[in-house]
Amino acid sequence: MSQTTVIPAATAELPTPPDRAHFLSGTAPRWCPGCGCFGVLKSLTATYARLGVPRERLVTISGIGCTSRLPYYTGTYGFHTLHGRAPSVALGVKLVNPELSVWVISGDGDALAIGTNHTLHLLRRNPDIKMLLLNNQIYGLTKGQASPTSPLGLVTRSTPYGVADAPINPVNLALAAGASFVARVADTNGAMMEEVFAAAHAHRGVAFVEVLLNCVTFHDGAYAMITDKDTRDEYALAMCPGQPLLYGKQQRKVLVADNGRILALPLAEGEAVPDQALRHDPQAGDAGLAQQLALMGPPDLPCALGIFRQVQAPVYGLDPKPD
Amino acid sequence: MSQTTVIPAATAELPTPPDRAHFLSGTAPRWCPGCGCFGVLKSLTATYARLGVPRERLVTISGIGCTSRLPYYTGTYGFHTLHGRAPSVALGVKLVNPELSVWVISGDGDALAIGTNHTLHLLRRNPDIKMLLLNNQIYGLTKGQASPTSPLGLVTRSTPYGVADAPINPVNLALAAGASFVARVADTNGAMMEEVFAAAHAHRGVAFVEVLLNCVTFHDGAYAMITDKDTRDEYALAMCPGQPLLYGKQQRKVLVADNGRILALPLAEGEAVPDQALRHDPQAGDAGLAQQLALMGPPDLPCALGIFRQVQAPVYGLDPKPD
Amino acid sequence: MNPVHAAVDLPDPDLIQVQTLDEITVKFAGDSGDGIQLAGQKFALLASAAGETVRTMPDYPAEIRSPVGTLGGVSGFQVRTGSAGIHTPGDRIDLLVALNPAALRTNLPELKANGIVILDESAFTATNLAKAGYPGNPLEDGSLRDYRVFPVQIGKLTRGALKGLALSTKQTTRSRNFFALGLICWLFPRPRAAVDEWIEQRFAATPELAKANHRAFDAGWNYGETAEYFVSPLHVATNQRMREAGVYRLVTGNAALAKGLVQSARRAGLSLFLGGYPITPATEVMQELSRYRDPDVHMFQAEDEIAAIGSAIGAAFAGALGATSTSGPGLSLMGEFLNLAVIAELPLVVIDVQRAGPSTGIPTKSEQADLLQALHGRHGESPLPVLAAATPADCFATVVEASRIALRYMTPVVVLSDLSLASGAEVWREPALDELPEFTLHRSVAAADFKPYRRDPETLARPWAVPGDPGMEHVIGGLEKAGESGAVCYEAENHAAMVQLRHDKVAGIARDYPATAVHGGTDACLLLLGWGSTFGAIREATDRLRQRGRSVACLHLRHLNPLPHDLGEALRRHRAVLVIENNSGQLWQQLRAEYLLDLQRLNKVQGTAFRIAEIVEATESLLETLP
Amino acid sequence: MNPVHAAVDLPDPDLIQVQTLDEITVKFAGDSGDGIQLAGQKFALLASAAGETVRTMPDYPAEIRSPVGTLGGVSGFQVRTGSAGIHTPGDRIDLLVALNPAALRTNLPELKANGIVILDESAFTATNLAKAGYPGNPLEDGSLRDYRVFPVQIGKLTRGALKGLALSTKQTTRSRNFFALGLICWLFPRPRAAVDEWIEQRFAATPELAKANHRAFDAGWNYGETAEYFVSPLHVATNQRMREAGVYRLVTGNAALAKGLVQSARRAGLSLFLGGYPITPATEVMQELSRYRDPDVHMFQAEDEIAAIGSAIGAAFAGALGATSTSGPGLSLMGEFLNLAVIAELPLVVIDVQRAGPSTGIPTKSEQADLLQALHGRHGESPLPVLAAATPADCFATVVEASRIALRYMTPVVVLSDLSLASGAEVWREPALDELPEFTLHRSVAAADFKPYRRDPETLARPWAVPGDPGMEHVIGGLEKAGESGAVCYEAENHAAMVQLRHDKVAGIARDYPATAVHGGTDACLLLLGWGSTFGAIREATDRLRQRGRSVACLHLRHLNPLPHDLGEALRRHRAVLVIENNSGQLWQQLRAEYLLDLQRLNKVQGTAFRIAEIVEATESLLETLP
Ligand SMILES: Cc1ncc(C[n+]2csc(CCOP(=O)(O)OP(=O)(O)O)c2C)c(N)n1
Ligand SMILES: Cc1ncc(C[n+]2csc(CCOP(=O)(O)OP(=O)(O)O)c2C)c(N)n1
Ligand code: SF4
Ligand code: SF4
Ligand SMILES: [Mg+2]
Ligand SMILES: [Mg+2]
Repeated sequence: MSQTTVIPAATAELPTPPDRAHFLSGTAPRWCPGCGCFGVLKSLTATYARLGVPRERLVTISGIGCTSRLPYYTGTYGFHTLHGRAPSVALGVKLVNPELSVWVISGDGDALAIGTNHTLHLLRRNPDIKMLLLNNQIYGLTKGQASPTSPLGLVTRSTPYGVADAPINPVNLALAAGASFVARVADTNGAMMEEVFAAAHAHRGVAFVEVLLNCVTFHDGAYAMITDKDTRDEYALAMCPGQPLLYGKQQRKVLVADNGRILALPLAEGEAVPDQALRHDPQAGDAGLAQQLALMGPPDLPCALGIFRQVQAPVYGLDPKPD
Repeated sequence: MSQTTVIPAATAELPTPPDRAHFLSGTAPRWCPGCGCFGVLKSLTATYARLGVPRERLVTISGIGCTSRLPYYTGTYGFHTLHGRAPSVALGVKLVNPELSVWVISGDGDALAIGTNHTLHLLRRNPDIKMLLLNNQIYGLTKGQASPTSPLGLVTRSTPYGVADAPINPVNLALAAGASFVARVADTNGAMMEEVFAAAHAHRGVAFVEVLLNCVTFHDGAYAMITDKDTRDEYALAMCPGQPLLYGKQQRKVLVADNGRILALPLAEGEAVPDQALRHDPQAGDAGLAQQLALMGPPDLPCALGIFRQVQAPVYGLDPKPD
Repeated sequence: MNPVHAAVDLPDPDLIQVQTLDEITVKFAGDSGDGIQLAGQKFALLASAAGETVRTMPDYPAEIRSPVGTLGGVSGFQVRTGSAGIHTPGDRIDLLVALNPAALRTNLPELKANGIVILDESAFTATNLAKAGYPGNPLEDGSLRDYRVFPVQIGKLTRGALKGLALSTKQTTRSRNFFALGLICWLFPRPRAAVDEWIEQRFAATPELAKANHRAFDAGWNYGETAEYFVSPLHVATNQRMREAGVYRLVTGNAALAKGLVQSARRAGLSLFLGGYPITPATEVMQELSRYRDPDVHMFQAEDEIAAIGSAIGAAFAGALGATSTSGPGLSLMGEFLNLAVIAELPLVVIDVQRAGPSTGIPTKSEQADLLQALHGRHGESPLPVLAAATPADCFATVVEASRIALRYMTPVVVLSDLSLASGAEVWREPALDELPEFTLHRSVAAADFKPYRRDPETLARPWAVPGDPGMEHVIGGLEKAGESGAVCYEAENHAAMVQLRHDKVAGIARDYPATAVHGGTDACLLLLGWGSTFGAIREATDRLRQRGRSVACLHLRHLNPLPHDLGEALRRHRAVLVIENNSGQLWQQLRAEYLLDLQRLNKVQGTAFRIAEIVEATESLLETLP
Repeated sequence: MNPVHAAVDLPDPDLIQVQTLDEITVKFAGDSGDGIQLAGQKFALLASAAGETVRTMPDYPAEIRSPVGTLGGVSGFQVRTGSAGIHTPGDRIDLLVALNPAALRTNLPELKANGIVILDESAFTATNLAKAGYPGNPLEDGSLRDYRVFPVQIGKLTRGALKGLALSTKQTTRSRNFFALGLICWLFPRPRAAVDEWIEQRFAATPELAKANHRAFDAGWNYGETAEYFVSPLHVATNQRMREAGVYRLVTGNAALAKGLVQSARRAGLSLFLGGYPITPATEVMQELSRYRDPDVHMFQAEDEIAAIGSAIGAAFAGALGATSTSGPGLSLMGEFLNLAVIAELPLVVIDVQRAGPSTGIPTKSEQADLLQALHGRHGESPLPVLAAATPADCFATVVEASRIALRYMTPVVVLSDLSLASGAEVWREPALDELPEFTLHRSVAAADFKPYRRDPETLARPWAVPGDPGMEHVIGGLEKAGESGAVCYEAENHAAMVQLRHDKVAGIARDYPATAVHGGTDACLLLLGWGSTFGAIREATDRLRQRGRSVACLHLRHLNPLPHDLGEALRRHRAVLVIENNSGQLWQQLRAEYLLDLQRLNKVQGTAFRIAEIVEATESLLETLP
């Protein structure tokens, strides 16, 4: 343990059981009414309350953007750093004091435009840090320019004739970077957020969670097909480890692989799940299939939600150096 | 066409047929004797000579590193820019003059440490630019520190106790970034280099070619298993579009997929290639399988060489903007 | 024409029948959803169409969307209009239009004593008063007694006027802005045809909204005519100079920067390439350029500021006019690439729209504190020219001058603007292309014996041979180069010579400057010296002080590096020099080092521009202490 | 002890029997594969073991591996040793050991007139002469007549001595370095036991190589004794001060920087965290730290310089001493993050080992041209302390002082070193931990009423509560902060106050400095002023000039920002001040702005350090012009 770290024998009093309010700072959030960030703040602080980690050992670190304002609203230690650079700062924090639970909050511009380099190397190194990417497919704080996740053709303030370059798929990229825990959740599903955030915390190593986030002001409805009540059965697939990949009304569609390609197979009434159905395995030997699942999305295939990958790997800064 | 671009009606005299020397500057290369860069220079200039593009329309742009010295030795226009930043400069060049043939030369530190951000976004945008990543798994110019592609455990000047973080797989990452042409070649195979470089040029859109490069001084033999005469049959697999993925002595091993995982199947004497053998398809609907192939390598599986992916996509700066 | 205009008190409209005012400062204020910016802009455009000189300044809430009715959500738009001599958006407000209590509370401190407030009485509900933090109702508790307050039931009257239209409550409420605009346009008579026309165009697809806006505007106008409040309209004096032929527009600093880049490239016969990355308050420059469909105007939104400037350098290498626009944090990231442009000697315009620093600082406040960074923010000996724009429209001229220098001297140039220029606006006639200065290019034509670092003897510029030019293939880069050949060279004497050469080349730029012109005479006792957006306040302060008989002159620098050859001499002519800056004294420090003169300084680092009155006051005190 | 030593001519060994020299400058040179660095280092260590003062300077080829025998492949190692008064690695060479023609040709210009050359005659083959570009054989054409040349068949003699050992030709050839070392160690008698011991250790696993090196060394030594060339050994005077107890080592500037960081953190009771990214000539700092197995010494190789400093800032936030080391191009990338450390007020040491710029420049040449960048390379008003190291060993003391300031004032500090310090070395006794100054920390203990920006009244430092400390949870960041609470604050007056406060805090650091001490007396007519690696040359030049009766003194600055309170006064005491820098006058410019003094300057921007003689000469000329 580092000499600098003051972990007092008796930590500050924790209300028993700690409630979410204990992990809020009391500063009123300044997001637009209806912004998806409110839901994330709620689920994150609810998760904090469940972890059993005293408030002073939690560190919430962000870059710059609407989403990066989040640390101000938590009651933990926090650092609102520079645009794109939160992963670097977080790594410094964690390496000198491995007892801290370090959470990076980032936006799609923050993590995948200016900060791509740091995001990728954080994931590659596998420190025990949790990173949430709040992906609203737009630059919110600067008032609506295209981001690297904006879909082709989107008209924004910086692309009056539509976005001309293909978007990044954050989950696929995180998997390519070798991240040991990768998940995707939607801002509308508080229960799944809490569950996945808690699993991320429990995971020993880096955890990357993409949150599909709605920006009501500059890109409203970006994920409507995936989150709206009417369409989500068709376009959202919640993955369960060990289970076949089922979705659709009454889970009557299943994914199969065909010479490396993924296809959706409708099941006839009463038909059992066929043998060749793909089974979800977050611990597969390599991330190849997870990468294929990450690429799926409306209108042809459903968007996969949940944990794509969760494997054990040497943890940077914790496990002994190879010798 | 841009007003600035002076494409003379009659271009400078080309020797017919142009030979490689015409594409050399005459400056004597300063790499260590035996460095893999010599082979790349040879194949690249030989390719230049085959393209039918006059010398003045070729632009060779690099970052900083041993490998990035290459432009000084070509007879084309060249720009030895900053560490990690060649893709940005190249994009500016290409966007204002689409008639130029623009080649980026980069090292593993250059493209995948300090320059990861630019590399990824170049690949994502799909401009008609060709990028060679000369991957020697080490920082050569600064005399032997670990790079993001250095294997786990490697002892270098900056990792006296061995590299502690898992390496990046450049081909997998390029595929995750959505690159429309992705290939891998070895510095020892001049013929394959020329073939792949020419295919990269012919491809309309971005092309990313990883060159497995031997640094004799600081990381000699990094690819010995893949390139040595004795072992290469077992550890190198040359992919052919439409064909099953065969390798081994007399091509008697074949790759098959099993619930998303890739396995090697030895063929008995005289046994035909089974139906479930994976066939190489660089134009597959998604890059998932290509990503799995990219991850293969000794000692369990062979390292795949050749073109992983080649698909048509809107070309940034050439194809009309969406409207 | 009236050369000097002191700020005049607004006449009491109850007493005076018809009056021509030299100038007036009006502020529209309300919630950020109230359409305040639009009303303000339209008013400014109408004033300018009437031939007045106009300066405007918006006032956005810091958050994207604060709760409706709160202090955090107040949006404002200030318009100062009048005859010549208008150089700032106005120190204080003559007439405030407040659409809710929060707007009143936020802006009251800026209102002149005895100033006019027109407010929407229907919005002064208990809820809204509470949201604005008013303990009681200021309309009733006498706290507004120092002002002339005209409560109008704008909300109610608008609702009435719009009755029968198929509109949501939100749409009806939103139309209050045009009621207010109509009322103000009656008060300062404006040719309303332009408004009608604009409404038709804008709402062609939504006729119901068009009707709503027409009706609201009419209702406001008619209210002015009918109500007993105002005896008659007021006239504002017109700047006759503005009647020259040409298209006039209300232009913000950022729009003028974008325009300036496009026109410079066109004048030079080049493509323009701007690599950018969004950042407040510079984003509009790239956004403006993204609208061009001209294939010779490239706007590339990069993944970060490093790639933005890198792509611009690539474009310059390939023969375009390269440019990038950013603010302080972005400039801090560009140092390494700027240095490459210095040693590679490529023409590049780097625009820094300054905001309050250091670090993320206050992104929505203005400051002039990036000067030292622009001058010195690169490792090694790395000289480059630095220019600053003085007014929103001057952003155009400054960028043209920067482009001229970049191309003539083959060098990167930094242009400093700031947030107050970026979002402020003034009326401006765009010059025709052939009114711009001529551009010298160093494009090489002869291939024989080509040397990429052989210099033009006069400017010391190197030739600009670009990919595509046959017979001149060469490689450039960041390593030190041999004198003529440009080959990589590590020799001691060559390095010293190249360092000197790069210095001399930049120093030589000052030869092109016009003679330094002091406003108010070279015999004044005190010289007020400024650069950038302080121009208007310094100029008007000087004029006011001279009217009062003070021996004061002023001088404004566009070229901050190299400094004008005759500047030292100019400074020494005055008994004292006061350097006025929105920073802690950055130019002041440079001038001390350059001229060894014990200059005075006046600094304000509060995120806001100087008021004219602040400068007047500080100058008066200084004059008293002078021997 | 001899306080002042003029450079002495080497006695002709043919004539003199026994002689004690004040000092001697020896250079070993050969191909980069010849083991030159090793031979030179061993010689330096032996000299230092003998109690002499030692300064060394290596000379690497620019390319990683140039073809054998070419000029590009020459490697050199210069050792200057003697009694006190040795402050540089030597202007010129007294004795050159050249293992091939290229080494002779490259280094001959540096040899003193009448200097000694010992060369390997067996290497002067036609092929090698051609590779070195010699038209004929210099041993035969009389071109060496101004030197005393001793051709020795080193190659042949080594081969002979090693006969019978199981060695490759390459290994045999490589052993020539120990032959040369043996010969030189006989000439300047050294306790050779240390060499024997070292060989045993180093080659424990390869006894055949151990034997080879022993034999080669012996052969060289014996050759000296036997051959008729040298009548007797020469003795170099000893610096008795060095005999104090303690461990002495030959330390490079980079090693001293790394050591300084480790010891500072230990002294303060903190972890050390250095985030780095390889770059010449700073890489060794991070490499040194990577060797520590101490869990409280963290070296993190980041993906770039931005991440390097970012991680160090994170570490500082978490309670460690944060540090990063880089060179100019890296510093240019760190501006934005340095600014965050300024506003977040975190303790951070940023080391810039300068090289020749601008841009990539000349990575293997030295320069002092990053000073202005260190002072001003950030947007907004962003003051921070800047220190510079004067000698390789002083790098340790400077980093300790920087760490002390960083922790006491809660601020980032920039430390400037340069390539000549980084690779040069001197003999140095490492101080024990308790010999270091005491460190003040602002670690908060009391949680009650904790405010993250409530300041220590004396230093104005804010408290350092770190994650893990209960009851003091707070959020910091780059936005402007409210006075005490540190909450985000956009208020005008608060911003002005915070800008002033950050300025005052840094300005206050000067209170801690010792009084400015001029070497040579405050009554001298001319003061030579320098900073950084020019120390040795300025100091020795001053001593030489004073010996000649010139009225000269010198003053060397460690603290470049804030400047010492008494500096202005100190400067004004002298008739003239000459500011000497390896740049175009960066400190000179700062001092002009600060003190309004018309200072003289002497600049050299050639990638190499000043020679003592250059300063002596320039000073003499200046003295002549002084009234
Ligand atoms: C160096 C730098 N460049 C640019 C900016 C301006 N900026 C602030 S936030 C942002 C992008 C925000 O997008 P995202 O990360 O997606 O966050 P969101 O606001 O959408 O949550 C930008 C460009 C900055 N603060 N710093
Ligand atoms: C901003 C910056 N940081 C660091 C360096 C130092 N540097 C030069 S090349 C290099 C890495 C070289 O590695 P790689 O890109 O793999 O090229 P190689 O030499 O192996 O071909 C580094 C760190 C630099 N030139 N600029
Ligand atoms: S702009 Fe979008 S992301 Fe930002 S606060 Fe508003 S809704 Fe949320
Ligand atoms: S160090 Fe390695 S990469 Fe560099 S030139 Fe030598 S062999 Fe090639
Ligand atoms: Mg976003
Ligand atoms: Mg490499």
